[in-house]
Amino acid sequence: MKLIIAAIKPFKLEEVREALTSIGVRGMMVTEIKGFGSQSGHTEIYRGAEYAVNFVPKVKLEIVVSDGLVDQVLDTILKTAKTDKIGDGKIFVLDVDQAVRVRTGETNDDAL
Amino acid sequence: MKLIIAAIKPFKLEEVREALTSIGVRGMMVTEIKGFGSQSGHTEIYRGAEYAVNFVPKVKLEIVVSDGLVDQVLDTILKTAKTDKIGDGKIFVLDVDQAVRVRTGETNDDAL
Amino acid sequence: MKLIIAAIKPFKLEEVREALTSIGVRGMMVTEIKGFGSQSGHTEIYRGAEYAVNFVPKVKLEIVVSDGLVDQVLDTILKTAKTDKIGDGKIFVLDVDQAVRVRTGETNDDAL
Amino acid sequence: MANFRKISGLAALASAAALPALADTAPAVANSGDTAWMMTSSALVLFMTVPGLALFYGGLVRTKNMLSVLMQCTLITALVMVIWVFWGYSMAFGGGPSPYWGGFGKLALAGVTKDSVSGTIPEYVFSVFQMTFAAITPALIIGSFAERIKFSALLLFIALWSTLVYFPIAHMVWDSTGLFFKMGAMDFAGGTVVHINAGIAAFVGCLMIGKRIGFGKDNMAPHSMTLTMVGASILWVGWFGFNAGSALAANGTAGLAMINTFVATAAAILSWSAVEGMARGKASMLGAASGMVAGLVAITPACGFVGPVGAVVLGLVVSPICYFFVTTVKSSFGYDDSLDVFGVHCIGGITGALLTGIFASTAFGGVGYPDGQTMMGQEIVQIEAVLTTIIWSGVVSAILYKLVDMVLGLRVEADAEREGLDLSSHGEAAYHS
Amino acid sequence: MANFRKISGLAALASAAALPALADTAPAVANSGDTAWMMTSSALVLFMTVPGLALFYGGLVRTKNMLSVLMQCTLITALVMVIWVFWGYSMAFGGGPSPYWGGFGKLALAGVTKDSVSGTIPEYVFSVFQMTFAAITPALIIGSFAERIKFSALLLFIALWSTLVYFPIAHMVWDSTGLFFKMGAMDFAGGTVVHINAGIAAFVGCLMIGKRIGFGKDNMAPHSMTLTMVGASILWVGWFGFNAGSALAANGTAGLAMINTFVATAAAILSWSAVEGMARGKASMLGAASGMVAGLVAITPACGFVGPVGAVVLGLVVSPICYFFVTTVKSSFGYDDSLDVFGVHCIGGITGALLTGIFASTAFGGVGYPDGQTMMGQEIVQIEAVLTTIIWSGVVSAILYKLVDMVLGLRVEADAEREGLDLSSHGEAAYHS
Amino acid sequence: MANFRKISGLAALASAAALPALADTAPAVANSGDTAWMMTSSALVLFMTVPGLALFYGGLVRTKNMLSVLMQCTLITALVMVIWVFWGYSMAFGGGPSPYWGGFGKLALAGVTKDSVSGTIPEYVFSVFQMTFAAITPALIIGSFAERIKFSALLLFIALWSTLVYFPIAHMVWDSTGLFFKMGAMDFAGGTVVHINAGIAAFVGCLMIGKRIGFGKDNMAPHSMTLTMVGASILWVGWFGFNAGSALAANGTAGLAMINTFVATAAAILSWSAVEGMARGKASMLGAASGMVAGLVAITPACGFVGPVGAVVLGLVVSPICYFFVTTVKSSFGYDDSLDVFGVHCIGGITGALLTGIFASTAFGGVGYPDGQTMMGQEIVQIEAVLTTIIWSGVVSAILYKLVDMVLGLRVEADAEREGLDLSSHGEAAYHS
Ligand SMILES: Nc1ncnc2c1ncn2[C@@H]1O[C@H](COP(=O)(O)OP(=O)(O)O)[C@@H](O)[C@H]1O
Ligand SMILES: Nc1ncnc2c1ncn2[C@@H]1O[C@H](COP(=O)(O)OP(=O)(O)O)[C@@H](O)[C@H]1O
Ligand SMILES: Nc1ncnc2c1ncn2[C@@H]1O[C@H](COP(=O)(O)OP(=O)(O)O)[C@@H](O)[C@H]1O
Repeated sequence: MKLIIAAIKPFKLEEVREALTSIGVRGMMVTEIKGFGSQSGHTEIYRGAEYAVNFVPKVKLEIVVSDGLVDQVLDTILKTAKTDKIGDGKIFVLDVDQAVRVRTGETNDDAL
Repeated sequence: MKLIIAAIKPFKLEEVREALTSIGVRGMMVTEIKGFGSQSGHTEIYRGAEYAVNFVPKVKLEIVVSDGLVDQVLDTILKTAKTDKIGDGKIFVLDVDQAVRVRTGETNDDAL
Repeated sequence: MKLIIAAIKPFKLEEVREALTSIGVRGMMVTEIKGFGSQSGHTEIYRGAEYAVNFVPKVKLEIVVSDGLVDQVLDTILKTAKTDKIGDGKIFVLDVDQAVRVRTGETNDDAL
Repeated sequence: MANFRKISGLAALASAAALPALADTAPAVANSGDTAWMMTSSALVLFMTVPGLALFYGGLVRTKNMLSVLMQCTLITALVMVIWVFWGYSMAFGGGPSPYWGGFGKLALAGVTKDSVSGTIPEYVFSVFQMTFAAITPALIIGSFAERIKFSALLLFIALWSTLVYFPIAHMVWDSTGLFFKMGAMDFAGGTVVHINAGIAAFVGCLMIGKRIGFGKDNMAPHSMTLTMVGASILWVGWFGFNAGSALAANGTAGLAMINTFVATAAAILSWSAVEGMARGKASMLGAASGMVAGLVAITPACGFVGPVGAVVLGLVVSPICYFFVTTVKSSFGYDDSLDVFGVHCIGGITGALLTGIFASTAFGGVGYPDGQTMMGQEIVQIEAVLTTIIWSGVVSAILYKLVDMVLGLRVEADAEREGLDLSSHGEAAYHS
Repeated sequence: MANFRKISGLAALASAAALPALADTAPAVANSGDTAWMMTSSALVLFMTVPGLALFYGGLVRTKNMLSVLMQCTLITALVMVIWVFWGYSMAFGGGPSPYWGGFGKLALAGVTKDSVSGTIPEYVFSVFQMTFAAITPALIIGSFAERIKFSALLLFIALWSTLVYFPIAHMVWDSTGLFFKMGAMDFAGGTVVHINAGIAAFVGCLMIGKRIGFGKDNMAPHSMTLTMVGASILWVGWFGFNAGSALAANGTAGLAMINTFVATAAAILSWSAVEGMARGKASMLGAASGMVAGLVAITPACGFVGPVGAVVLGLVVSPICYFFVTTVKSSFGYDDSLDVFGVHCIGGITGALLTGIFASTAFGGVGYPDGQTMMGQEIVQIEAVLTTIIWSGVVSAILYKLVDMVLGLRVEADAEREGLDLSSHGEAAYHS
Repeated sequence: MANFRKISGLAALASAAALPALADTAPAVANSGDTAWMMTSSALVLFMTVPGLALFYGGLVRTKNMLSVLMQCTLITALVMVIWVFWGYSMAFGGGPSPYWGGFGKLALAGVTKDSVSGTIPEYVFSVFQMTFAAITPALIIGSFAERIKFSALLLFIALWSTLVYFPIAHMVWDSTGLFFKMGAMDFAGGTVVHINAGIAAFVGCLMIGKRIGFGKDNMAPHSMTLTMVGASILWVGWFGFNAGSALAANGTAGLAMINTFVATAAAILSWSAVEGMARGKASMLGAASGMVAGLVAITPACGFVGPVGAVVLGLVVSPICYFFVTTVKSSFGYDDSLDVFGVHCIGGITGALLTGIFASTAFGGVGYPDGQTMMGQEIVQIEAVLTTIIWSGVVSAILYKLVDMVLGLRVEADAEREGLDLSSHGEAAYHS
């Protein structure tokens, strides 16, 4: 199994989730994060005090899938999250040792 | 060392944290996330506009423990987070290369 | 490539980010988390109801870097995030299989 | 309200002096200044309820139950106002001779026109002012069983409670044929009819409905102390309509009620904060807000009768008493009065009612007692009024809770409670990012 | 406002009676009670706009557009008030003989001093009261195209719209030489000039500006239903200034307007919640808040003419109608009236205007029609006034939108809309943690 | 307030005319309309402080310090009100002959009863109205050293400051035996005594307490611009009580003060937004809110003396001046006046005080000067009053800060500051999810 971590633009979340569901992904964890990268942030000025906000709002997806599904998931995210503008995001893949479903105690691929 | 990632129901957090403490876990990172899985979300209607909220509030625990503690941690989470209802959550285990404690510079098992 | 996960004190975020940028880190994901560790929380009392808040606000950084940069990143975080007080945080290093940049499809080190 | 006139003949002097001849010879015409003040006061009492009380209570619950509190306050207000027009006003002030209720003479405001005058103000304005009291009182109750009550059951309970508890007691206190009025009970702006009345109904309610799931274990800290502070402040501002408005005129008595409502509250804020500072080393915003409300509650019956220094003392005294109830007493007995309606409104109201009988003495700078009455005698009257209210409201409320429980069920399912009432009862969430 | 006097001679009775002799023999002096009430009313109407309306609308948009809504309400208020001083007051109430506008006789408030009196109040107070109406009306419009309008374009549009639509229609309705006034249209507090007028301009606006990006697809749930409820409550409280203030005096008519504003609103809250309860099984806070506003809108033209029971019926009726428009009609036609200005203000206003003509009948407890007028005759007048307003406001608004679009562009860039107007138009964020 | 009467004999005309004969022959009786307005005004000024000012300031600090700001406003209000009853009223208006203070004749409100009358209103109402001014003025100060002051030290400082600075200066300005009053200084509603006075004390405070940790480095953006806007709006609404209430009657002068308070503020909103639009391309909500407050501050001394067009000009002028101070001047000198009390209240107050002397001229549509006074002469008086206030308040404040620092320490520990005052000083958090 692999853990796929993807940072994407927030307004793409629904689209990506739907696309992933349609290829058989059955679960994920979604976190609102502040992204730092080549996409620059913005400046806010409050009565003369200037604050450079270097972070850009992003959404992080964490998805554990069986090895066989990894490429398809990558493809799907690449296609749906893309706007061709800077800041579209990154995807990382890590190895997962074990997975367990709390409710049933099922493990590994059965738990996904 | 292993990184244990668990998505659980928010109201179980305190119970799980206590149980883990009692078996010797000394640290963790807790994040509020939106979970997607077989547990379905809900629908909100605002003056006729219907919004399907597909995500369910969950809490994600990230715990790094020495290899010897992994099974006990899994067991403990499985036991305490369980309500036997859909959406109880998942646990994933990943391998960790290194760990360092910022304050002292201690590394690996000493850092946990 | 490695994924470096660091839990640090929130008010150190800007300093750490700047220091990392200066050694060539070009991206990261930042999440506000609740940390649990040896640093103790606080107690709030509301009209006689006492709530022990066991969690301390922390910021979690997730940074994927090429293998060559790992040590430098660790050093930099260790130096800048340190206040010598309890709760300064932890750093964990995990192995990353793949990385992809959504916008361009570039992979691995090119994607970082 | 009106009853301060009878009691001493002092209170209404200033305003009465303004139109003595007129009153007998010409048809009564409303005084524009008094009318202006009473319309302002009526708007202020609505402001107390929505959004004042709604925010004060709403800030204290968890995020997932915020809208349920706002909805309960809003719908109770709406429901009681419509009831008021049809039978509430009549049952309280319908002009009937009974000491217990006003009869059905003014159902649907029969006979009231824009030329009807009550005292020196249009009767519509009098009716509206009283209506706002009828709306806020039951809304106070919800705090004790917040986060677990079933919405439909609440509305049914309130419709019954207003009819069988509030209107009769309002009649007893404020109508010149009313029981307490005739006894000479001093309750300037409604310490008994509003605060003790709602407070005891709330207490019975939280006992009968039971504790929240997770009570004493989960973190149930207020989701927004900011909103609670805003709500408390709005209560304070609106309370001038409540208290000074109860003079039913813009005169010296209203001015006295106003200064007392300022300074008793200020004193109660200080003393709650001081007690907290001593007990736990820090004064909290919730403490200050609680002191604010406790002070307002305590000065309510007293505001037109005591002097400003007496009001300060009253304020200083009430906070420690309420503090003791919401901390020590509540935790010893273990009932789950979620937002401390009993500890603040009932106990604060009783404190105020009893001290009114003392500080009203001219010896303490008050306006004095009705002719022939002594401090001791007045205290007995005060106690009688308090006890009667507690018993009437307590018993009838218990019966009504039982009844509603049998018909609809008082409490939501455990899962709905855990998910939060906003989603489970109202299908929406208070906040989205 | 002023026109209720002419219509029946009834409304102003109480206040007029107070100074008949004086009025002829001595220079007019303001009545302190009426002045007190009208100053209070003016402050209340400002309160309705900032923060009332701003919060009601602001809570309904997404976080990223919160400040844009607050800014639009604030700057429109500021802009219209300055315009009012220079030419608005004169165009509406300048004393000219035209049925369509007031002329330039009072540009920059020429001739008005602190001793000038209008009716029983200082002319400054009359001018201020009217000014607050002029400010809130255009602010109502922004709800229909919230989350996408260009800020500079909006301000230009509003400056033109106030001048060419609001001031003339205000003159027509409330000045004794005005078109509708002479026709005998019954519009106590501005159902046509405020709500229908703004509602139709809003409708045209959202059609011409187009839908929001992601409309019907993205989750556009209100970012804070709490703030929306607070805003709606403030609207209710402030609306007493609006409606009862429109009596221009603190008298029985004001009292009637006040009780109606209470109970029609209460009834509309109940009926919106009931409809929702039946349609989707749950009553929502947004529903109750919508019912609140719908009830307030509907009672606005009627409040000084109908009786309290008529007001309750009016309130019960208006909510289902508006509900039908904001749900079924809007989704059938697919226009993106973001915050339902058309469905609530225009439709609610029309409902109120037409039912005023019916419930004003003494048969239904109302104050009756002008001498010689029948219910049918009055209804025709009401319809004429409504249609004239819809056409005038609709057509001129369309032209002005087009004009502003050509000059400045009405809409922000897609990226700016996606990022949110707070950052892209105002360079700040509403919340930081 | 009271002093406008003496200055020109113009201002009080309308109200005075109403009861000339009466005043000499019969015992004074309060006028119900004036009383209604002054009670409303008093409630409005409390509303300005809690929750108005508390939210305006609270929204501007970081989440972790929110409750500390709310607590400081609340406890200062409570503390000053209790002090007011015991010695404040007497020190300011005790009837003593000194130009510097009122003596001890009315300690604990000795001799004041509900039949006492001051002008045309009950003395209790006069006292209450003045009390609300005494409460808001010190609360203004806290903005300059927000996020780092020690709570106990603040309360001690305020108790001393009110006693040694506020009460004396209030006496000088508003009592007929007062220094500035006799000089003929024109300060209708308290530009000197409230805004310059608090502004300079705040300035001295932030210099003596020092900068916040992280100042100029950390992101200290407002945690809720929404709440700041709500607070500013409430300030505007409440300010009608402050300004129009300072006429102490519901008459034409109050009407003048009211219209000026509307339009100067509107103009200042526009000009601040315009300056920002030119300087950074975008108008921000914080800018509009700042302009709102700056306009209100500037019109405060002028509102009963200048005409509406003069008020608009005053509003247009004040914002760019304050903008220059809160941006350029503050950053050049590098002091940490957290919420710009100096830049907005002190500078705005000085601008208003000086321009009052000019725009009061009948040549500019104002009510004119006291008999025999010229514009130049008046300006000199204005400058004297401003300078005396700055020196008195500045010097005494500095001494008091020093004293309190020695006794209790003015500032919290660095760790407590970093954790936030809510947890470290009050043991609670503003928000929980
Ligand atoms: N090395 C990295 N490690 C972790 N996250 C990264 C890294 N680089 C980028 N990210 C995430 O991806 C997001 C998009 O990256 P950015 O460099 O802004 O745009 P692009 O991928 O189009 O070049 C960032 O906001 C950040 O959240
Ligand atoms: N494949 C997955 N990858 C990551 N997280 C998952 C995955 N599947 C489920 N989760 C997380 O676990 C939570 C519970 O899963 P769900 O499928 O709803 O219930 P259950 O585990 O009882 O079948 C989800 O809300 C999600 O946060
Ligand atoms: N075993 C662990 N797994 C994951 N996160 C940890 C672990 N131990 C500590 N942390 C994180 O590091 C933070 C600091 O740790 P703590 O034990 O409080 O202080 P210190 O590192 O100075 O001993 C914690 O708040 C938590 O977020």
